[in-house]
Order: sequence, then structure tokens, then C-alpha cells
Amino acid sequence: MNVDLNIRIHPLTRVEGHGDLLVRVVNGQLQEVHWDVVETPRFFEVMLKGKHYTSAAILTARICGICSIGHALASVRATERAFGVEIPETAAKLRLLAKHGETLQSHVLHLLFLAAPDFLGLPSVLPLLESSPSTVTLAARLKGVANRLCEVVAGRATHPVSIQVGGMAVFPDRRELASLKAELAGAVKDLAAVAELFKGFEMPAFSRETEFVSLKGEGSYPWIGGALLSSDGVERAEGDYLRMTNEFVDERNTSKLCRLSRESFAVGALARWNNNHRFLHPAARAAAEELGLGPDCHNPFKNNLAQLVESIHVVHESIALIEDLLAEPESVQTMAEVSPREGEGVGAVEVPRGILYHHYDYDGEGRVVRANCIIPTTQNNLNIQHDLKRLALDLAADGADDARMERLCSMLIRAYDPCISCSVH
Amino acid sequence: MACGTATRGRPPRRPRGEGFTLYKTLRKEAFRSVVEAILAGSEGVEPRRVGTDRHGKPIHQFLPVERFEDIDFSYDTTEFSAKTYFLPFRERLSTYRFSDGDWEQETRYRAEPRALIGLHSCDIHALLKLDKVFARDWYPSPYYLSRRRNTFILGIDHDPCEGAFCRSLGTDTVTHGFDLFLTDIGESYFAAVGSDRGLSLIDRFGARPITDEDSHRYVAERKRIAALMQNDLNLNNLPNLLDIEFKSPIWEKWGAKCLSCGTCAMVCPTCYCHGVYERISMDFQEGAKIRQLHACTLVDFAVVAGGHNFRPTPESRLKYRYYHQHRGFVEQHEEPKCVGCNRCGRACLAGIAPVDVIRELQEEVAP
Amino acid sequence: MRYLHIDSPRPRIAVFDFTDCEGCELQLANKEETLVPFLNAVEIVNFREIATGAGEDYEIAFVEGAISRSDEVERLKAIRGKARLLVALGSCACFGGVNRMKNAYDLGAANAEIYGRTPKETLPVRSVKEVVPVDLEIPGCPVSKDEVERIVRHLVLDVPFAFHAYPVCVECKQRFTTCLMEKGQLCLGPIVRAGCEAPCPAGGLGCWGCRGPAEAPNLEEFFALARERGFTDQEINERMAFFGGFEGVVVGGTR
Amino acid sequence: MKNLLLPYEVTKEAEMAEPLDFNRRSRLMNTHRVFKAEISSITQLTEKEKLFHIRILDPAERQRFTFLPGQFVMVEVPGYGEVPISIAGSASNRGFIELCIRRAGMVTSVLHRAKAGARVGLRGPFGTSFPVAMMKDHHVLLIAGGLGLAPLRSAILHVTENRSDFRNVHILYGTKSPDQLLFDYQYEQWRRVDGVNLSIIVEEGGDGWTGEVGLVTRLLDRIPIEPDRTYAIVCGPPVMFKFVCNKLGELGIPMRRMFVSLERRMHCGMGKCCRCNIGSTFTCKDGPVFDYWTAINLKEAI
Repeated sequence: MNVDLNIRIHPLTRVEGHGDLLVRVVNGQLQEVHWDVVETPRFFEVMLKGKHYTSAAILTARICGICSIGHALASVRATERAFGVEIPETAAKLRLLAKHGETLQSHVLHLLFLAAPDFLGLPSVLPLLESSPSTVTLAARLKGVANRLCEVVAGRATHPVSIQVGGMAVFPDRRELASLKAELAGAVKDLAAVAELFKGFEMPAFSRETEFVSLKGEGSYPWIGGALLSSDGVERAEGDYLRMTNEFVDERNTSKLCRLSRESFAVGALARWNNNHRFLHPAARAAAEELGLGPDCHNPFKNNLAQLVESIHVVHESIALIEDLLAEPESVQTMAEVSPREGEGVGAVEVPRGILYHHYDYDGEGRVVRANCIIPTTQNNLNIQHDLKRLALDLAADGADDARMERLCSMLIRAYDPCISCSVH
Repeated sequence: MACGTATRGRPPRRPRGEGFTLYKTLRKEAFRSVVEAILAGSEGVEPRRVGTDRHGKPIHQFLPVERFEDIDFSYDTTEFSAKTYFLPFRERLSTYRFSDGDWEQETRYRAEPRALIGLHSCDIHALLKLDKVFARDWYPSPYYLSRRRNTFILGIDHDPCEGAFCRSLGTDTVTHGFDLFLTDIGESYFAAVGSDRGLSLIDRFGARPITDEDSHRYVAERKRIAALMQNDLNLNNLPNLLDIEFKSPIWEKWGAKCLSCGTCAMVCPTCYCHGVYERISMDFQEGAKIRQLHACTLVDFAVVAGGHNFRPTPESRLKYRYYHQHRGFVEQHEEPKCVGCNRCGRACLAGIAPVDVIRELQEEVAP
Repeated sequence: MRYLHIDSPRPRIAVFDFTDCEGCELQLANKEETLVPFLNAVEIVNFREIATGAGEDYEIAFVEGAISRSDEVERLKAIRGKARLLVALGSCACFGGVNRMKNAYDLGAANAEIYGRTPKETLPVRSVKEVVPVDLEIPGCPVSKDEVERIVRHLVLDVPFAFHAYPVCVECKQRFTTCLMEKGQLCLGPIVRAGCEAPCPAGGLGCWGCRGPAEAPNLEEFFALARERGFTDQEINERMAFFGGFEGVVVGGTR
Repeated sequence: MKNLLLPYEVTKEAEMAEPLDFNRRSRLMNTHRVFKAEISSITQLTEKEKLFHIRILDPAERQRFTFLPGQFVMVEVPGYGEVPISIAGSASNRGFIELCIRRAGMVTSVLHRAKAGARVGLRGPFGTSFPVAMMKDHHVLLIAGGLGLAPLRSAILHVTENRSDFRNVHILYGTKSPDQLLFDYQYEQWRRVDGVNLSIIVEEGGDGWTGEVGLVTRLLDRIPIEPDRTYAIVCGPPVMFKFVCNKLGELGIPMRRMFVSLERRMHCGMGKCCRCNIGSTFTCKDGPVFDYWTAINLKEAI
């Protein structure tokens, strides 16, 4: 078949930030396929220079409006490791709870508002307001619980306020925690309905052998800090993140790019699933089986399913965490003493789209000398390109038309749930 | 005098609890049972320690408490007053439901039973002053009355609070406006009973008629507390003084310090100035008429439609605040609005304390 | 919506973003309890973050983000040309936001540090109104959805909107937040415009001023009392410069 | 502590049984209940001012609503807010209430877009009134500047309807420019009332204006005044009534017999919110009509 395709999407919609997709096929031969990140650079790492440690997390949260809690957590962790601060155990629980709130919020937003329209053949979630208002209500309810969880624990859903160097500035209102626990029980049911919905969606049959990088689970599904692990067998300490990412700059992108053992690697829900699925809550594992998500999955479209499975996991774990927290005495400490000192520290956190690193060098006054942030989407960008190339080749060989090529290529990028503003910080 | 009973079309003139007070004694061991009996039947609001300030002193608030252990009766002054339980910061006055160009108005002012436990006498005086505005003046407010009538008040006597000048305003003791008021006289509490519900409550826990000895002890305790009072501000000449000093440079000086942040009025137990605004719901099906506390020190307090501001300077607004507290309210209700708790003075970041402002005003005229 | 015998059609709105984190746009999809009526109140013709399909026939454009590249300037001018009403959404659009701090650094050196030998285009950060005329500014980092909802209702009904003139302190008092200055923290609350409902102090963080100055703030007294409490001019200036809302305001004469 | 007293509740029936005692100690408890009313007609007076005819829908409530010249009502536009508006119509008219409203803030701009048939709410009437009873058998000076004609009109209508109660009647009205003159279509009618003198003056005449030019105080020069038998009502911005009242004072009229109407932003109308306070006086219940002696003694009034 001699097909000519010329697809230019500028910019791709239903993703966070600006990226362009270009696919050119002449006579059935793939000529060009590009995924270019054209987001405006903001130079956060430069702006961090000279900043006092108390403002680092407030500034870096602004890298991203969707995963601001993740940025704040990575930031305070880097600083605490630089200063040698041990945070109280209760603070660690609260941080994980805030993290879960963000993961749930972000995953639900992606699954139902951004990805689901593709499977339903709609341009966005908005037409559903008319055709299936109950789906929108369900999505809004789930996102609402997630956002309230963030608000109660971190003070705000976007750009948190209680996550501070040394721990958590306040212990949440107990009555609100208790009512959240009840709401989360409702979310378990709502997520079951989402799983039903996704069971009906056809995941494109596509697979490409990929290296997956995540935090290494040790006893539990990992979210905040710990060793770094690749499915190709590379294992490094948190502080050794640079050798896990190998960032470089190219001409076309304002985002940097990363690689490890192969031409590219992937991070995110699917990577975490592949590397750590055995630590998931039984309910999440059962849902994975129902959804047809098996171990060692190399179909990037199934990142959607991994997100859904993780959502179920975090809801169950949040309920348990709240029970724990409610048992804490009134006088419980949530902040440790902090005294700045010269030194450097790295904080690695599994944010919704994958592993996020913040790295700061401090002077003796507690001011940043040098900063580096490596974002999940930065790590995924090259892998998206390689996946796209393979997908476009497959589709061209299959004689796909413009519409199909455009739809599946867009879906593939969206499946990564890229956070493009983030990747260009 | 018996308390008025509500009859259709004729609201009682006086809120509950006012009028005759009788005295009893209550054994200290019974106190916990009394409090727990109250908490069992209604929401309880009590002084609770919420943190420490930058000088290491504890900060207290009146907050809902479920357990007796969490109440801290040894508090000095709470950061915020208890007025919020009668005049909430924001309150829905009416709801309008829209339908096809028309609307229906709905107004509700039912209040759930609540108990305020551990109020000091100045805060009870504050309620008596609010009563004058919202319960006994023209157009009694049903919103206020329903809360006032459904709130059980248990007051306690205490050593003078730091910086307070309640004695100058006669609010260091109180004779009515509560259900029960307790003074520590050693083995037991000397209980002033202000209502039938207060009486039947302590009677259930073994309250006894007072003896002469109880009275002596009570008088001695009052004397002890009075001797600890530090501020000796005399406020008799203040209303007159405020008229005369309306153009004093003192206002310029303090006005320059005022942040116009409204904190003084927000923490004040008697400030009731408010604004009324309306909101339409997001589905455009409903409109809400809302009362929100405002403050005379806020920049837009005296702005009229069209944009003119009758009090454009911090100086004019601060002056008005003192004028209303100590001159205007006196004209309306024969007493100052201030109870001397000094919450405004404590909370003011700029350090504008009424004692200092008033002293300066008084010194300005003294030769 | 038909009320007072006035018909109010759903306004056609578009949402665009520039140099930003897209957090303000995200707020438009938040506050779930009223999300469905919110989306029904307007007709969204262009909103890249959540919808495919880019209509050009919008009346009201919400613009998020600061302006820091030449293509952004062009894009913004084109939007201004089409929109009847241009609304700056969030502190970046209103003041330049945190991005504005970039202007304090040498951009060439910054570029070299981040991108090495392949520098990317970047301009000094500007707010939206520094590039095109703006009809309405909604400050906040992020914006308060409640406030956005109110503004949208006013836009639907075509009546003027007024922001609170008073500072954040009022809203802290409203939610019983103990004053953070009293607890020894620096807080810009007394000089910053209210309307956010003061979530930061309640969460244990002093106000950083993302909404910009309140009406007629008493800066002089604020600086004096902050100094008295031991905060340095550098701290106060850094705080005020953080979101760009206090552009040109400096304590102590140096920056 | 269960079974505490339930709040006192008022039904509409109970409320109707009470006398509506304007601005005296009212026992009305449902303080925010409004009379539902319909805008029956709207007249554009000037670019910024419209005259609304408003009819209370319930016939019994309509019958019950009476007011005195100079009082105001709170006009409720559900969902938008309430604004205090002086009644511009005749107190003898039980059919509808006339309100002259300038487009100034949010609520008034909504009202300006409303169409006839729209439903609004009314609370009131509130406030003090012009001393029409005391004015009986006296000469009457009715002086307005700008929008001040709106509250003054209720007094003008009272005087013209009860012409025999008063001696000489002079109406003096001044605005900035001719296009700001309110109720111009009624001047002829007022002039025709036996013994009523109406004078109009504008500050800037412009093309086509053949009438007088200058400040309203100028009109006073030509009027024979018998100071000890005259009452004056002066409505307008403070700067205007200050000049007028000073002039009247020079002519020998006692301050106690000059009346002015003050403007402040009332939120409640019931002396609770303090927004309209002047010094220690509530404009909404101690005013808006004050005699000039009281007005000049209000701190910060003028």
C-alpha cells in the first residue's frame, strides 16, 4: 500500500504543557516522526540560587501545578538530607498521605478527564456532561476526595503549604481526617466503577521492549526516597541519581532528555508496576488481574491501567494511614529542629508520572548554591519518541489512514500522561 | 423575675438568664460531672490551649471540646473572643430560590443547643452588650436571639488577665447574663445561678444553700482578686473627651501606625459591625443573602455606592473605632461598648493598645 | 439563565497558557462539588489542557502565565485581537509570578548553565498587562476557584466585580488561625489582598503575598514591626519579590 | 442540655397582625423578610437615572405598606444585593412605589438592565421623614441639587397634593447641566398648581439652554422670605446643602427649621451594621432626614 500521511499537531491537547507531534509518511514509508517539547523554559534551577532553604520548596512547587506536592516533597527531602534532619515519624506518615492524595488526584484527572475521551471517541470530557453526566459526577467525586485529602493534610491541593523542611507544619484537623476516611471508603466503590469502565476500553495492541526505572520497593510499594532500580538490573543509591538519568540537551526540545542502559527508558506508573507490583495492596493486585495488566508489561498504553491499579492501592493505604494518625496523641510532634549547614542532598520521590529528583547544594547560611531538578517527563521524552517511531512504523505498514495514525499517536503520548511544563522548568 | 415565655407575636424583651440571681455552693469533685453532663447533651465550647506564642506563652481559643481533659480553665485570655458562637463571621440570612424569572425567599434561624463553659466575666458582659444591640434594641435579631437562647453559659472567676482593664469598665464582676457562674472558695465553688436550667443542673450534683462562712470566703476571694488588678484607668471623662479631642494630633500618630487589618474588631468580643452581600449559586438556581462581619478599621468600611469613601484615612477609621466604643455606644446604651479585655491591644501587630491611646488622650487635656 | 427578565447567554470562553505551571487552569477543573454547573455556565471553545478542538470564536479569554518568549508575545496579541474581554488568570499573568525572579539573573549565563551549548530563546519575564491591555486580573498562586466562580458568574450576568479591598488578616481571624507573626514567623498577611480565605497561615506558612498588595497597605508600619520582630530587610524584600506583586516596593533602599 | 428553648418564630400571619411601626420600636422579628414586588414600569429620566414604578404583589401587604415623605426602602435584588433608595413618589399613592435610581454600583446596574415585569423585594420603609405635619401653615422652601430631587419629590408631591395646608411654596432646583435635570416632564404640572413657584438653574447651560445659569443659591436672592414662618428642605450633595443652609441662615431661618437628607451606605437599615454611622448616629434610623442643627453637630457629617 502506498500511503502518504502528513500529521502535524501543534500543540497536542489534553496533556499538561506544550508539545508538538509530527508524523510524515510517503509512499507507505515512514519519513519522519517527532515528539518535540516546545514549552517555554523558566530556569528554576537558576532562580533557586541564593534562595533560603525555607523558600526552596515553595518555589519548586511552582514547577508544576499538577504535581506540586511531589515537588515540595522532593525539595524538602533534598534539604533535610543536606542538613542531616530526621523528620518525626508522624510527619512521614502525613507526607505519604499527602502524596497519596496527589497521586489519586492526578491519576483520576488523567484517566477520566484526559484519556477516557480517546477511548470513547470524544474530543474531551465536556460532551459527557450531556451524554453521560454520571461519569462526570463520578470523576468529580473521586477527584474531590483526592483534593480534599491534599487540602486537609498539606493545607492546599495545588502548591501545598504545610510541607516544610523538618516535617509537617501542622497536624490536620482530626474531625476532617475522620470524615475523609469515610469518603475514601466511598472512593473504593467509585474506583471499582472506573475499573468497570476501563475494562470495556480496548487497549491498543502494541509492545516495545523497554527499560523501566523506579524507586526500589523494600517491604512496601515505594513512594518517597530509597534506592533506585532499573528493570535492566541497574541499582543505585538515591544520591547517585545522576548516573541513573544521564541528562543531555538536543536542538529541537526545550526539555532535556535522559537515557540509561539502552536508547531510552521509561518511568511512571507502569515502571513502578513492573518493578514493584508485588508490594501492592491485594485489592489493587486483584484489580490488575481483572483489567488484564500482567507483570513485565511493555505496552505503554497500559500505563493507564497501571495508574488505575495504583489509585486503588493508594486509597486503601490512605485509609490505613488515617487510622494510624487518628490514634496519635494530641501532643504529637510533627516538626523536627532544623539547623542549616553546608552540604548537599538529593531527594527522590515517585510522583504520578514517575521518579522525580531534587538536588541542592547549600552554603553554611542555608542558602542554595547550586540546584538540579530532574523531572519524570524529561526521563520519558526520549522513550516516547522511540515508542512513537515504532508505533508509526507499525501503523504505516498496516496501511493506517491519517485519522487512525493521528489518534493512536496522540493516545500513545497521552498514555504517558506527560507533564510538559514540568519537564521544561 | 421569671423568664418570659415565647408567645406568638410577642417576643420577650429580655434574653434568658437575666434578672434574679441566686447563690449555692458546689463541691469541687462534682464540677467534672457537671461539665460532663453538659457535654453529653450539647456541643461544648471551652477554652483550649492551641500553641505558644513567640515569647513562649500559651495561646488559648474557645473551641469545641469533647473531653473534659482537653479543657484548660487556667487560661489568661483567649486570642479570639466567644462572640463567633453568637455572631458568626459569616452567616446566611436568607435564601432565594429562583424559578423562571420569579423567586421565593426562605429564612431560617434555628440554632442547635450549645454550651459555653469557662467564660470570664468580661466575656459575659460582652454578651450583655450584644444583647442590647441585637435583642433589646429596635428590630431584635432572630438569628442572634436563637443562638443566645440556646446557649448555656457557665462562667468562672479568675485572677486578673495581663493587660486587661476590665475593672475600669466594671466588667470584672458579673451578676447576670449566665446560667451558672463559679468562684473558687477553697473546698467548693461559690455558684451564682442565673437560670432555672442552671439551678436544676447543679442541684442534680448536690449543690447546697450557702452558709455565712461561704459568703465570707467568697467576699475574701473577691477582695484578693480585686487587689491583683493593675490597671487603674479612669474612663469617666472619656465620652466627653472624645468629642473635644476629635481633631487631636493623637489620632494622626496612632493612625499612622494602624495597618487597617481589622484584627482589633475581629478579636473584639463586642464588635458587631458587618456587611451584607449576596451570592448566586454556580447553577444560578439560588441566591444567598449573607451577613459577614466587617471592621470599621478596614479601608472600605465607609465606601458608598459610586466609590466615595467617607473615611479614607487610617486615622479617621481608628478614631471612629474609639468614638463608637466609648462615645457613640454610650449615647445609645448608657455604657461603653468596650469590656476592657485588651484582646485588641494584644492582637494588634502595630502595638496600638487602648490603654495607651486613652491615657494619651487624657494627658493631652491635662495641663 | 433568565432573571429579572434579562436573558444571559452562556459566554464563549477560551483558556490559554504561557510561561507557567498550569496550576491555575487546573483550578478550573477543581472544586468538584460545583464543577458540573461551572462547566455548564459557560461554553468552552478552546481549552488545550482538557479538550481537543480549538475554536476561535471566543468572547472571553482567560490567559494564564507570564510572557517570556517572542512567540508568546505574538500569540498573546492574536488572542487580544479576538477576545472581547481578556482576563489575566493567576499571579504569573498578573505580576509575572515566581518567573519574575528570573529577571534578577543574567539570562545568557542562565541559559548556558541549563542548556550548555544549545541555548534556548528566552526574554525577560513580563506580566500580561505589560504586553497587551488587560480587562480583569485574578491574582493568586494558584487562583482561588471560589473567586473564579464568582467572577464567572459576574461575567455571565454582565455585572461589575469587586475584589476585597482588605488584607488577609481578616480571613485568618475568620478561620481562627493564630497569628503567625505572634508565633514568630514572617507573614505578609497585613499588606496582602484577601480573597484566598487564608489557607497558608492555617497550614502553618506565613503569607508570601501571591495576591499582591491590599488596597492602601500601610507598608511603612509593616516594615517597622517586621524589623522590630527581628526580620531582616533582605528577608522582607525576598518575600515581597517572590510573586512579583510588590514590584517596585523595597524596604531599606537596596535590593 | 437538651430541650433548650426553641428560637422564636414569626409567621407571616402573626407579622401582619402587628402594626407596621416605621422605625419606632418594631417588634417585627423576621427582620430580613421582604415584600415581593414587581417592577410595573420603568422610565428613563437621564442617561444615569431611571424611575421605577414598583408594586407590592400581595394586596394585603400593599395596603399595609405606608410611608412618610423622606423615608427610604431597601430594594432587594435577590442574588445581587440590597440597596437603600429614597422613595420619590407620593405617600398617598397606595398602588405603587416610585423609586428614582442612579446607576452607581453593582445592584443598581443590574436594576438598570431589568425589564418591566421583573420581581424584586422591598424592606422598609426605614428612617426619619420630612416634618410635613410641623410645616403646616408655614411658607415652604423645597430646594434640591442633582439627584437630591428624588427624595425631595416625595415632599413636593405632598405639598402640591395638600396645597391648602401651606402658605408660599417655592421649589428651587439646580443641576450641573440641562441633561441632568430629573423629572423635567413634570415641571409644567407643578408650576400649574396654584401658588407653587418652581425655579430651575444649571451650572453650565450650553447650546439651546434658555433658562438660568448659576448655583442654586442664586435663586434664593429673588425670593421674599419671611424667616420666622418658613420651613426649608434641602436635598443634595453635602457641599450643596452646606452652602444653601448657610445662605438660609443668613436670611434668618433657624437651623432647626432647615432639613437635610444625608447619604450613607446602609447595609441593614435597622441600626445594626454600623456602616452608615456618622460619629455615633445611625443614618438609617436616626436619619436620613436631620434638621440642620443636628446635622452640623454630627461628627464628620459634612
